[in-house]
Amino acid sequence: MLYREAGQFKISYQADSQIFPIRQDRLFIIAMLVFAFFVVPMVASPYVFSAILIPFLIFALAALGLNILTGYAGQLSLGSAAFMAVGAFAAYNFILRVPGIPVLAAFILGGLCAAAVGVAFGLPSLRIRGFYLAAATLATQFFVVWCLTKIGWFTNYSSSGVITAQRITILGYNFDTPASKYVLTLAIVSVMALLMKNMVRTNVGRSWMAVRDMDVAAEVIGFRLMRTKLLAFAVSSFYCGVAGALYAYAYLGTVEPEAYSLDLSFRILFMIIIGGVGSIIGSFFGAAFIVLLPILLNIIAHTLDLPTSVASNLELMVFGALIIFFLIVEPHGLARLWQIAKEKLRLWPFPH
Amino acid sequence: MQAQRKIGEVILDLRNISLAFGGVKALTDISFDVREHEIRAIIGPNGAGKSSMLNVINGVYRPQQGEIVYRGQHRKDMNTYAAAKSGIARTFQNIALFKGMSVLDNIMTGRNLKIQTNFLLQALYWGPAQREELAHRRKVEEIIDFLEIQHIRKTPVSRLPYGLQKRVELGRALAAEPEILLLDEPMAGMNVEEKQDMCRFILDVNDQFGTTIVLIEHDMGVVMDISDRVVVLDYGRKIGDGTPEEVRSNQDVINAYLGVAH
Amino acid sequence: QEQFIPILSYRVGPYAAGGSGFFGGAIDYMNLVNANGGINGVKLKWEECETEYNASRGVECYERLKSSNGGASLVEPLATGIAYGILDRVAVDKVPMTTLGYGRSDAANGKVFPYVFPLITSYWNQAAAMTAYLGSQLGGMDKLKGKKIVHLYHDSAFGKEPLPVLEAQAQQYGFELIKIPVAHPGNEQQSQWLQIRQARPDYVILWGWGVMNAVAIKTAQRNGFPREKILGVWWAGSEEDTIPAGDAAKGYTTMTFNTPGNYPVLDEIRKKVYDAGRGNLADKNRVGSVYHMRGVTAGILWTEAIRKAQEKYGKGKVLTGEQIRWGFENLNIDEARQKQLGAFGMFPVVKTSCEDHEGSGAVKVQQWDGSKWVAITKDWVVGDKALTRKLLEESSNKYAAEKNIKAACMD
Amino acid sequence: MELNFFFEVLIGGLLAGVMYALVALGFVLIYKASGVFNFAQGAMVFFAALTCVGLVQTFDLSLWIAIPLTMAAMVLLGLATERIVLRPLVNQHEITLFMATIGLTFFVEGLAQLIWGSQVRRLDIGIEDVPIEFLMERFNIMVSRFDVTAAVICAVLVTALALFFSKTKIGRALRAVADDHQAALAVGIPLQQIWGIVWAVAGFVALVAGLLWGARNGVQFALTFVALKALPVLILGGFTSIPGAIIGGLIIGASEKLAEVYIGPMVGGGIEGWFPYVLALLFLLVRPEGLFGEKIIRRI
Amino acid sequence: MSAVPIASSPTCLSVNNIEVIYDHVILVLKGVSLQVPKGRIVALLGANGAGKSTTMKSISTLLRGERGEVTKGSIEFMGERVDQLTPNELVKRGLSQVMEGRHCFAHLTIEENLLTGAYTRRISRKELNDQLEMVYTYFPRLKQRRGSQAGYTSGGEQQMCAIGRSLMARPSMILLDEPSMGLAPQIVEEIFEIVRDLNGKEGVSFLVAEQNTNVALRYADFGYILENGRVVMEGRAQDLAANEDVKEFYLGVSGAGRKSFRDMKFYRRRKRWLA
Ligand SMILES: Nc1ncnc2c1ncn2[C@@H]1O[C@H](COP(=O)(O)OP(=O)(O)OP(=O)(O)O)[C@@H](O)[C@H]1O
Ligand SMILES: Nc1ncnc2c1ncn2[C@@H]1O[C@H](COP(=O)(O)OP(=O)(O)OP(=O)(O)O)[C@@H](O)[C@H]1O
Ligand SMILES: [Mg+2]
Ligand SMILES: [Mg+2]
Repeated sequence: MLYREAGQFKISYQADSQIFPIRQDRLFIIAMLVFAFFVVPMVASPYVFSAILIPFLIFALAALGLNILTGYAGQLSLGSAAFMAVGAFAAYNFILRVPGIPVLAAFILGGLCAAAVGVAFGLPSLRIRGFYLAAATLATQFFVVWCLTKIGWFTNYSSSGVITAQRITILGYNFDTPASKYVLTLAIVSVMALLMKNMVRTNVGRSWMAVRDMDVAAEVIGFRLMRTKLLAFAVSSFYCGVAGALYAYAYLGTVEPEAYSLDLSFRILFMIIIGGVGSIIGSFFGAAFIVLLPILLNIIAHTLDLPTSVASNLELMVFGALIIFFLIVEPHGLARLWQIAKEKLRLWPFPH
Repeated sequence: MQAQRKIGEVILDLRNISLAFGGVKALTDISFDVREHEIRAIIGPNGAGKSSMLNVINGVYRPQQGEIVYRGQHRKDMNTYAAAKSGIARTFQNIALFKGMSVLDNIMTGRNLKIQTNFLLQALYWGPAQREELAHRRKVEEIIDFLEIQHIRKTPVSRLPYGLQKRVELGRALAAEPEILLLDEPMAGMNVEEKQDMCRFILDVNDQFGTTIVLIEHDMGVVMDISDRVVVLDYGRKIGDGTPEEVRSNQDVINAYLGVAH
Repeated sequence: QEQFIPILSYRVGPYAAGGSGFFGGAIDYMNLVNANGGINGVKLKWEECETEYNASRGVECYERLKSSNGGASLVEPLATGIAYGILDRVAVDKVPMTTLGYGRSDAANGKVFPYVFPLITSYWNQAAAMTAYLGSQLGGMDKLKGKKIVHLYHDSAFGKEPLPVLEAQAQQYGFELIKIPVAHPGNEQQSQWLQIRQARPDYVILWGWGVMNAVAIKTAQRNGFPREKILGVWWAGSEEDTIPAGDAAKGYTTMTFNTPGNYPVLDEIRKKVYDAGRGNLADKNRVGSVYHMRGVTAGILWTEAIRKAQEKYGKGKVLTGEQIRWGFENLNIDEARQKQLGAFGMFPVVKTSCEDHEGSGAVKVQQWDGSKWVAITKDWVVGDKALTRKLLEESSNKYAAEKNIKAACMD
Repeated sequence: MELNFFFEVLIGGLLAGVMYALVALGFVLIYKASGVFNFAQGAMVFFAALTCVGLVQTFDLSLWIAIPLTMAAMVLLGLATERIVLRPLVNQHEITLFMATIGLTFFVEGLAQLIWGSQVRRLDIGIEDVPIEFLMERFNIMVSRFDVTAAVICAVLVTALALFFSKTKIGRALRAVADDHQAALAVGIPLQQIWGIVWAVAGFVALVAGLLWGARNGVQFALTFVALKALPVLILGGFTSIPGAIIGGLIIGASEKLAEVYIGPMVGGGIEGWFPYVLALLFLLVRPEGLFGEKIIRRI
Repeated sequence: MSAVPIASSPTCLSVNNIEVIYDHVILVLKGVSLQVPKGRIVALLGANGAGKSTTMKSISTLLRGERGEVTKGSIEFMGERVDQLTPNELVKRGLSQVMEGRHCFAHLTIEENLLTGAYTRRISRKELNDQLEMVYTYFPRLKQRRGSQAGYTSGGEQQMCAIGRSLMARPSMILLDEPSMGLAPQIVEEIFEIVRDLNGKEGVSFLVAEQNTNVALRYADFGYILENGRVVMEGRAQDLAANEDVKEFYLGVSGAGRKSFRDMKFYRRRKRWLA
């Protein structure tokens, strides 16, 4: 009975409204953060930083963003990459055109631009629902990328349509090593995850979930559909926008608009579905799954020494099969699996 | 007991309401009023238009004809937001809880119109936002206590049995501290004992907070026992209106709905 | 003693056909080198990583492999997105990156991009060569005046890359340039070809990618546009582009930087690699196909760079990426060397320097005869290099300014 | 001349639209039957075409033998999907099912290339892709013979399917299943069989689409992308309507070509990627469930 | 508690000591056993959340779709184990369920809903129409609304539709989950009359989960009372109806006769058979 809440009584609502009401959870998350902020930077290799951890965190952030929209507010979207692109290109232009602007401010402004675009493309969601909306959000995806390729101003008239992220300097410190970029990304992602947790446990979050679960009833209770949905689009796009900026600045460095392709949108969608729709921790699980699994499969295929074309195709097949497998085991995603594991642990060693 | 309760003036008056869906006439020229603090029941056979009536009152449906007078304000129709804002809350016949949320969160949604802080403060969960959240939480806990559902506070509502879901839904409506509470078959699917509990809740709300209640129910025992006045619908028309005794002895009502008296 | 080369290949997904051909060719050549005893005794070793043509997977592959097996000698992703994703990293990690015939045209400026090598030819030089070829077809550059040329392009950074050159030349020579984009992936082009039919151009430059090429050729046929008047970029000039178009492709022309045909080096690969059961392609008949030959060319350039670097840093030694960079910057594969390699005329003479990481800029034009490609220009075609040089300087200096890089040669 | 050109564009667009509709049809069938948005439809088109060509080229079979063999493979694929993927996921949220079909997409794509390799192949089904001379000479309007044939095949297919699903009790059962898996089970509708049938039929449609598109563009991975062209058709026509797929296809095809030709040059062209989606979106604003889709019922 | 010997007639359905777990962790039924003799009406009573619907769903094997699992025990229908059958096979064998909460096919019209009920039967158009007419005579209201989409009909109409739909299958046994919910009183009576009618004329067996204990015990032959996932009482319907505790808690009558709902002064702590 390692994991047990018995004996932990809450004497105030404040205590009960904590983010992690159970002590073990709290300790666990603190340990995780300490580990991530202090231990990892000392032990991890540059490969781990720049090829695994940084993309993992950025994807997790984008997944958080999509989760706000799809998981919490129930609006299925296939356009997350487009919002990421807006964030990245806007941040690039802010830094380029506003001399002396702090990088973080540019990221935030980039996020805000993404939020504005999100609101514009969120308007149809007032009438359109479900897969119709999902397919319609593809309009965002294609339109935004098209605009970025078409309008030279966005890319500072670079002949190839490619932008090169400027250096990240905050208060005179240069974030140019993988480890420092990792710490920066981690800090941003942690703060934004915390903000999101706060949102979903207060009225905004409840309004989103209400609209998701039953919009007519939500309306009757006094939530305003338009406002709620658009706010969800805005906040979600903001998260995606910041993730997109990080994708350009902390991860790739040089990007073309096509980097924010439909493919990327889909990958982010996979993350939230595999991780758990409507779950914050699920976004992290999902991102880890989608980032790590192909690498793992690739390494396994290598050790098996298969002919390369066979190996590549097998990787793809196993990847697909594993997705299906996990969905069958737990349709609500890894987050639910995690929760069930905890519940089992709570009962362990006595079943029921 | 009845004598102690003060039944006030008419606060909601429905005049000549007609509502049709394509060819289906759900309501035809219906007028009735609701007085402050009373328990007003609507009864009638299945498909008579009872739920549609409630939907008209809180703006889910827009009647083609008629007028709604609420607290002196004349309107052609309501809209849901205005209705909620002006103190009309309701429960639904086919439970309309937010399935993915816990009981506590569901009831908290009922308080949304009372929340002042904006989402930025909430995201920071800082100062006023936190205080406000906790204040509402306290209020909601009172309701949870009142409805005796403490033990399922954190359970996702989709896992609850039907009867408890109905109770949670009542809690959500109560959380808004409404002036008028519209209840659509709150006791369907409950056994006698649970119905007794539910009646108790309704009566207490009515007594303690002075909430006006409009109630749809098929259990005549309940309707006759707790309501002050009853309106009877049949095929979208009003066929009776009055105190339970009057209605019970109305021949039209007996023919259309009650059949032999129980 | 092994020199390690990471292979960031893609063998699944939409570009798998090209990927397997190219990387197959490169690996075949490396196998051949090893079969012949390596580079002065240093054997080549490689490890493949599937990128799916996807930037973030490519970056991961690069990061994973760059320091394994004693460190990467060089890297070639054959994908624009991945090349951009590791552009900054290769400079930090000191791993030379080749981008054969794609990527940033301005990366030929070694002062700004010391670790990037767009070998043989960049998009800009190719575009310039195209106008040069079209001019020669008409009987002189002055004949271009008043002609109409359609630039039918994949609507992306890739398709827009040659525009500065083509636009400048349109002005210079007085031809009309009509730009018609095709949205990705380009599996439907009826409207574009109707536009072309209406414009009645003299030539169509097909700057296409993937399925877009075959569809363009087929749609040209059904709209009655002569294939001989279509001139494709080299990404539109492989068997993969013409075979699906069937008979419609007969007569279609494209640029190429390999002269189609057979070469001793290919025979050697067939004999020493395939007959020994170590061939990389499942289908031996693909040896000598366009992508395969391009892969072999890449293999030759890589090994020659290593060989060159060994001359400076010690024969028979395993070198670092930094040392090999020098090799790439001082390549000199002249005709004599090509003959020794059994690849005479297979690709143009390559001579690089710090200012010129491209090393050539010469291309040929090939035509599909219904079953195979044949070269239709005897000599290598070179366009207006002064123009491209000017553009290149401008663009790379802008990049240097944005990035705060001091342009300078390394040694 | 101008008018001629307009008609040329229009006809070209309409015919292209029919080709899109063919792919959209596969989506409709499965959505109708299970409420599942089958992302794998594109992969199935690819798989079918590749298998067919693979059989022809590798084993030197005639096309007429390869087609039934491929059909058998598609039926097997459909049945296996039902058994392995769908059955354990009965009554789950639509997003979960959607995701499962994405997993299926990867699997099928990998499988296809594992068996047949990644080479681009040519498929000749004996219909020439050249302008119809008669129209060319008389009106100077370019209409491809191939496209017209494809349109006829598509029309036959749509009619047959529409009849099949409206005249048999399976049609009604399908709609029931799509509404409520659990209740459909309770009344004794054999979900397994129904899904098996529908996936097999969708496989057949994928085969037809694969053959036609493959003959047009070559059999290659990019066939999976035609699904992207089918989506706007689908939302415009409505997810649940077979005739909707055709009408949607015609509208999308025609307007996309007209827009590219007449609006494109004004904004720099290449708008075919997003224009159909924006158009479909505008339609949706008026009719949120597409032109012929079933109205979403929201009642409390 | 002593088990009351239930019946001498052959059992139609027997549930033996089943245990049900939802979501791998939530144990809901803790060993439920019950028998439905052939041609009899058995009522399943119990408070909210007692596990009535779960029992029903385990019988009709619909649990799987809700991530529930029967982990112990067995279920036999007509002497054969049916736990592993698909619902479709069960319906074919004559066991049909009316699910709690209506579950009409929202986009189908009332008539189409009814017709899907006959999916498993191979009958002529004419027979089908007769069958349809029969349902319409039971529920005239449905005939009026036959052309409307079920999603737009009123709650009670949907309930009638759900019941009518399962009658279309002509089952030999019906599981009715809260048939009276949301129905007007005289319709409730009518439904139970229909039950009695089918039972009497065609020998259809019934297992009825019902909150309206009063009516249920009036029409049923036997009854089981479920609490917290366990059977706490079983016996003949009359015996149950006469039991003091049942009277008090399920029928709302005590020694002094029926009490008014208005006069309930306290939320009553019920006496439980099980702590
Ligand atoms: N949105 C709608 N569209 C079409 N018809 C509707 C709609 N809402 C209600 N109706 C019809 O109006 C009539 C009245 O429905 P309503 O739900 O008000 O009945 P009710 O009195 O609540 O019945 P019950 O007691 O069965 O709940 C019904 O015949 C119903 O089919
Ligand atoms: N899908 C589910 N997941 C988890 N728990 C469930 C689920 N369905 C039911 N339960 C739990 O199982 C228990 C029994 O529920 P069930 O629906 O069988 O009760 P019931 O007797 O039919 O009640 P009611 O009279 O309210 O319909 C309840 O405590 C409920 O919370
Ligand atoms: Mg009602
Ligand atoms: Mg129940």
